[in-house]
Amino acid sequence: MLNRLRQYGIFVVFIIICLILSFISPQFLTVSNWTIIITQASINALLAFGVTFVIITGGIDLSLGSMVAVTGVTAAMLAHPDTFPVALPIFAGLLAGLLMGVFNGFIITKSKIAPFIVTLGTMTIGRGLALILSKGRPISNLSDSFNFIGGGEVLGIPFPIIVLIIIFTICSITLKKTLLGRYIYAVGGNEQAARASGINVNQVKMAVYSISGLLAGLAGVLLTSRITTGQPNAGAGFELDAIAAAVIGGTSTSGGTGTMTGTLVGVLLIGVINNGLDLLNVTSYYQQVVMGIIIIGAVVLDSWNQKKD
Amino acid sequence: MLNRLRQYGIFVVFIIICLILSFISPQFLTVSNWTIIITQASINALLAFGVTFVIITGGIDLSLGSMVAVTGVTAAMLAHPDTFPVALPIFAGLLAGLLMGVFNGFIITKSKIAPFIVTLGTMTIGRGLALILSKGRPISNLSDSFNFIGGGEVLGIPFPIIVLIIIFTICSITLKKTLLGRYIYAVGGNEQAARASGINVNQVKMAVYSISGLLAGLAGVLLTSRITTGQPNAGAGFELDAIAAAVIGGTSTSGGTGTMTGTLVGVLLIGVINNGLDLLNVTSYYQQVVMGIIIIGAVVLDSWNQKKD
Amino acid sequence: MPSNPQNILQVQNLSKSFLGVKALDNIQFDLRKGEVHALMGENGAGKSTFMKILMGLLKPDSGEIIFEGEILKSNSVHENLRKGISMIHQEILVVPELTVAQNIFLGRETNYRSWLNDKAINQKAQEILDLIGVKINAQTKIKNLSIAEKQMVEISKAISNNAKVIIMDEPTSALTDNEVTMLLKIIKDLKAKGVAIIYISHKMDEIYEITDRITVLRDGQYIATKNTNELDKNALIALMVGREINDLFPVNNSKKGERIFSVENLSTKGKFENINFEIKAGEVLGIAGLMGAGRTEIARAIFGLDKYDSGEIILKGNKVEIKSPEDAIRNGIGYVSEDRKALGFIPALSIKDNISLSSLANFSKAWFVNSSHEHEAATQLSKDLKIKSTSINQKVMTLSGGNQQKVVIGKVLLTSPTLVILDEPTRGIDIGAKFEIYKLINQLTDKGIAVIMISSELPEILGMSDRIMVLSKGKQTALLSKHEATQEKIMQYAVN
Amino acid sequence: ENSGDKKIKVGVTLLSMQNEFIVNISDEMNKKAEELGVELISVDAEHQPLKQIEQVESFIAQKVDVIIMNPCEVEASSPAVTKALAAKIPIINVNSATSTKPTAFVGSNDVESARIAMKYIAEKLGGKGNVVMIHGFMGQAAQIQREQGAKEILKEYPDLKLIAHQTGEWDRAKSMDLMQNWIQSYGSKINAVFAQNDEMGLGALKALQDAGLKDKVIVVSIDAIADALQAVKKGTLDATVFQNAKQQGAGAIETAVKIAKGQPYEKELMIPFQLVTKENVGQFLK
Ligand SMILES: Nc1ncnc2c1ncn2[C@@H]1O[C@H](COP(=O)(O)OP(=O)(O)OP(=O)(O)O)[C@@H](O)[C@H]1O
Ligand SMILES: Nc1ncnc2c1ncn2[C@@H]1O[C@H](COP(=O)(O)OP(=O)(O)OP(=O)(O)O)[C@@H](O)[C@H]1O
Ligand SMILES: [Mg+2]
Ligand SMILES: [Mg+2]
Repeated sequence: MLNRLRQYGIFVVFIIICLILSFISPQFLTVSNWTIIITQASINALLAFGVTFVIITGGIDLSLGSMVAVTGVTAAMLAHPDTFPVALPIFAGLLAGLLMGVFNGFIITKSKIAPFIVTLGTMTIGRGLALILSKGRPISNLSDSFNFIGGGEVLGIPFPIIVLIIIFTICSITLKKTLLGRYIYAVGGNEQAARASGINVNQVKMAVYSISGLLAGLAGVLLTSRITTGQPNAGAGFELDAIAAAVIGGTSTSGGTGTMTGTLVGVLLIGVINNGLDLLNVTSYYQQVVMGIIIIGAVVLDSWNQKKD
Repeated sequence: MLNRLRQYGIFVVFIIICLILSFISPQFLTVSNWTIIITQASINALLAFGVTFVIITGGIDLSLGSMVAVTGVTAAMLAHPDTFPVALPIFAGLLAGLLMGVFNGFIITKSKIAPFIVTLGTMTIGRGLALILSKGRPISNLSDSFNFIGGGEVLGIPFPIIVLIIIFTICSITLKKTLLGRYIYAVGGNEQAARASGINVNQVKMAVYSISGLLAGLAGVLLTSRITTGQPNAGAGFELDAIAAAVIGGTSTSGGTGTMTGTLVGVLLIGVINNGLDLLNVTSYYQQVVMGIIIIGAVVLDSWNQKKD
Repeated sequence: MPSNPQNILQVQNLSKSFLGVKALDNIQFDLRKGEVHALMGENGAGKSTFMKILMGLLKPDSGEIIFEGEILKSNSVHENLRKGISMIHQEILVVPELTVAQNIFLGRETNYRSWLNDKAINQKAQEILDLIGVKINAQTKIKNLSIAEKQMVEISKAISNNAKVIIMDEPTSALTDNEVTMLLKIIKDLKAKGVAIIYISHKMDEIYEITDRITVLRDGQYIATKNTNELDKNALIALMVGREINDLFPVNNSKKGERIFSVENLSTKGKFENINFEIKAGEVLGIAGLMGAGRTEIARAIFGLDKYDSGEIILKGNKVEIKSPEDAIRNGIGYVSEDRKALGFIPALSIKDNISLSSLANFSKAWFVNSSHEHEAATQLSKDLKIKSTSINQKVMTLSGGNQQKVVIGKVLLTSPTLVILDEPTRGIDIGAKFEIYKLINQLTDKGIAVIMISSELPEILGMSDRIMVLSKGKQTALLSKHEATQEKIMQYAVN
Repeated sequence: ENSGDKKIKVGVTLLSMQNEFIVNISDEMNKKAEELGVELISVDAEHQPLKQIEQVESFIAQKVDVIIMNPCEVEASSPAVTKALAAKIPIINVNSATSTKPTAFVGSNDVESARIAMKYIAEKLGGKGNVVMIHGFMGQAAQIQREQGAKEILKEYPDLKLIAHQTGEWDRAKSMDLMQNWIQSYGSKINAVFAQNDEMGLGALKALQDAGLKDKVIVVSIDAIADALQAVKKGTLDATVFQNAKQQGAGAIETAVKIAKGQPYEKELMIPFQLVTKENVGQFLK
């Protein structure tokens, strides 16, 4: 048990931060506040889950934020009331994300170029595409059924939280229990060994970038629905938050290790800090400083924790 | 000769793009235009040179843009006319950059945390610091002698170009001819083996992050002087341009390979595309798409070029 | 050439070149059902390249591979594994973060349902390990294993595939005698079941013990295929090297000098306890023991790669604190690791850059490297060590395994050490080059350098050492002089 | 009725604390809040509408008395208004509007600012000439509205040609680079520059000065930040458009207090823009 806890060192750090916050701020440990924290974290979570797969294979995906914009705009364009059933904008958003992911995967596997530069290129292209599609203007006036996805509740639970739980479960099982999951670890751990074991390394890479794109598409749809507008400049910088969450949660940027639970903790940690700093009314400039220090500090604590055998 | 050219595949791509641009736009191949291209590229160049060292060791530095802001603001605060000699703001800017670089290096070597997450933390902290220092407002009304650095000319050559040439020469020699340079390649090529060969790996890492910080400081001073203001939100996203330039120029994100000449070509390639798209008055939405495609395309072409034996 | 129905595998006119250099030139080869076929040749002869092509890891420039009467067209690893070809790779290919069982079944998990079933895999893997007789828990992560244990995992993996053809590229180079014996027995069993095996090794006795036929390559050329029992050792060496080599161990007449190095009560919990020895200038101290006996751990501690708990290291009468390899090298200690890929060299750097890496400061004025001196020294050493390369600017990652080893030794030599620790120095080195390395050891001792040689090859230990320390489970069980030591005695102390 | 002894609590979410003009509004709010004894919780939405909505959600959870929002976007920030109103917490938009009507509005219409700026250019050039426009960050509300205002005026003057427009991302260095490149391709063909904020206007100005072209080109921008006022005073920047941060910030707090105390308040407090030129710059310089 103690060993397991240590393994999830960041989880301990997370608990400590929560305890501290609940002492300083009486609002922190309320159901309504946690509903907000988790709802707010849901979009970052989807992106972080996707990029966790990618990072475990030793890659990276910088195009997440742009994919959110493209897919959000795509969905919004088809979500005008009474034109199409709500399934269409959702489907279109997911498809757009998937296609961008496939594009990333295709270039990365065919050309052997570093994922960093490929997805940096897609990031720029995607931002341009979102602006072209929307003619540079937010797309609003979306149907109520579409807006329900991000704003609605089921049995009192906000829909984004439900999506979060479902996607977390799927991603977690994929990573732990399926062949794909095993191959993702193998490719990231030692690509040559994976190849020598007959694993189709390119297929695995295609899969992770496609998943990352698909989940970015879902995040884009959710975001658009939540702000009831398709924003061409939405999602800027989201990739860094998502990657930070994964790495804070123990996914190594050199590949081969990482878990979905860890990433979830990373996502919540970032969410809790954001929320806590706002609750405590820390001035925005200092918020950034504190945020940076806590991120570094949390990972440092975690690494010390792990070193003590 | 042919072999050497092939080795610098990206250089060939660069020449081709220049040729195309000079056919489409009569202004492209003029001395005045190239003076502008290089002057504009100089800040990205300084950052890219610094980050090339870092990337060769297998690391990354995401805090470049924030360091530009902090150092620029620091310099501006001390560059008011008639208060101090011009050496002071310059020195202070460089020192601020160096200190932030040392901080990065210290955390990375002491804690063994991925440079990605450490410098992401510093990026956030730095942005906050710049805002705190400047109280969120641009600092202007700088002395003429300070503004000369970015705006002045020596023998008709803009000062930033002179700085670029000097720093390029120093960095290039450091990488190719010095102990440190060799050790940088060794650490990035195989860290464990480098350690077992008696190299003080931590010292080498400290050195590269410090250099990166110092050069970011220089870039910050140059930028502040060029726009005659210390801007707390300057430099946002600069890190991505600098890393892109290094990678386009052949530095591998997994460490161990890269040259300063390659990075310089990468910097100029980005600069030429930016300039060309403006000259041709390509709409800004499409500019981003074209930029992304050219970046990916250039690296793809380069990798094909190299594969043909 | 019509394909022979007896042949499970046939290769015709296979060629492959790297950057214009021919690694394989028109190779012919055939493999019969149930035979053990040795592939012999010097370092860099092209053996591994050939095998990687057979396995589908490299694409040939030209030539045909016929497996069970059919031309292998797509030649992908996946296909070949499925068709029944498996391979033990020279450079151990494992995924460090996965467990032993997960590695053994990597790429073949579907045999155990579409959801992963680690329980079944663990059980099955443990059975295989037990069957082979390796004491490894199937559920430990690979990164916690020693290199020898990793090698055993690779062997288990190849064997458990129910393959019709198993390629073994230097499977014993990281093993001690015990495991080698185990492996040879396994090979005999496989052979009895009709499995065909291609066996690559630089260890002659193994070749003569188990192989039926021998094919020799030299400089990427096919030289000959002979029945093992019709080809004596000297003739084989002549085919491989193109000349004759008679003595295996050169005579060593080095003068022994003063005691220059000693270790007192060196201990690290769980690794080794109370190690005591001393060594004189010009002396060779051999360290023998079974896999996991702690030999490498002692070397790592002395060289500053690991911390030790207690004890003293005394160099030339002074107690020294060695906290890092940097300290060790400064104090005149050199170390050639058993795991050259992880600790030995920088793959993307050239031969020259690797050789000079540990002594670069000596080739530098202020901060600048004096490249002409460096070039000279590296060229000379590369010549002395007979490193096979196009130039000293060739990247070390493109060298054959044996030549990589020579580069690593070269790097240590250039630091002008007073004590050199060689951990499995001839691992993966061909017979000609082995002789060169032995001569080199003698040259070292002639210069008054002390040598600690850790080796799992008893003949080598016996042939080269002045004194022999035997370890068993981290404890020092014997310190024998050259005259008292015999193979049997060492084994007795080692299993103690 | 809110008791007088309990401090009024106001949640403020601002577009971006990296924008000098917004920082000015924020400062005025703090000043006024102190004066009136109001407790302010001030947060930065960093240009992200989603973040802004979340901040408002969190204000609702904290049960603040009034919310003041400086919206990131017309549409995308609207759900925040809906949510606040649904939770029966009054919400005031400051500086710019959302499509959903809030309890009260204090600010000005961005479209108008660009009209004023472009009109000035048109009149200076006698309705004839070549203009370049430097956009803010594409897709942001201010960029869209300022573009709209400028284009309305351009339509009125058919001989005024927009020969190039491009984004400078609100950034001085970026717009300086852009202007340098334009000078290469258009040279002395450019008669006027309209930059959607002062930062970019000053960048363009610097590029023109360096190229020795300033005398021939009119440069106009928006916001009247300190640097821009100085430049207008020196006569280098031809004009800027003043937006009254003081009135917007103080007005918002005053309205909030009135609402909280149940006093009558103005539903729409429009604060007019003013053109600043060399002639009248004195009254804007402190
Ligand atoms: N990727 C590569 N690029 C360039 N040259 C290579 C590459 N791989 C192998 N070579 C060259 O091909 C030749 C054959 O190498 P190979 O590894 O097949 O030798 P080997 O017979 O297995 O030697 P050893 O006994 O040392 O393992 C060598 O000269 C080597 O330098
Ligand atoms: N990285 C590691 N983590 C945990 N245990 C290890 C590690 N490396 C080695 N060991 C264990 O330490 C013990 C000593 O190993 P060591 O490598 O020193 O043995 P050795 O005598 O050199 O044998 P060989 O080199 O042939 O494996 C073994 O039980 C081994 O499994
Ligand atoms: Mg080999
Ligand atoms: Mg060993």
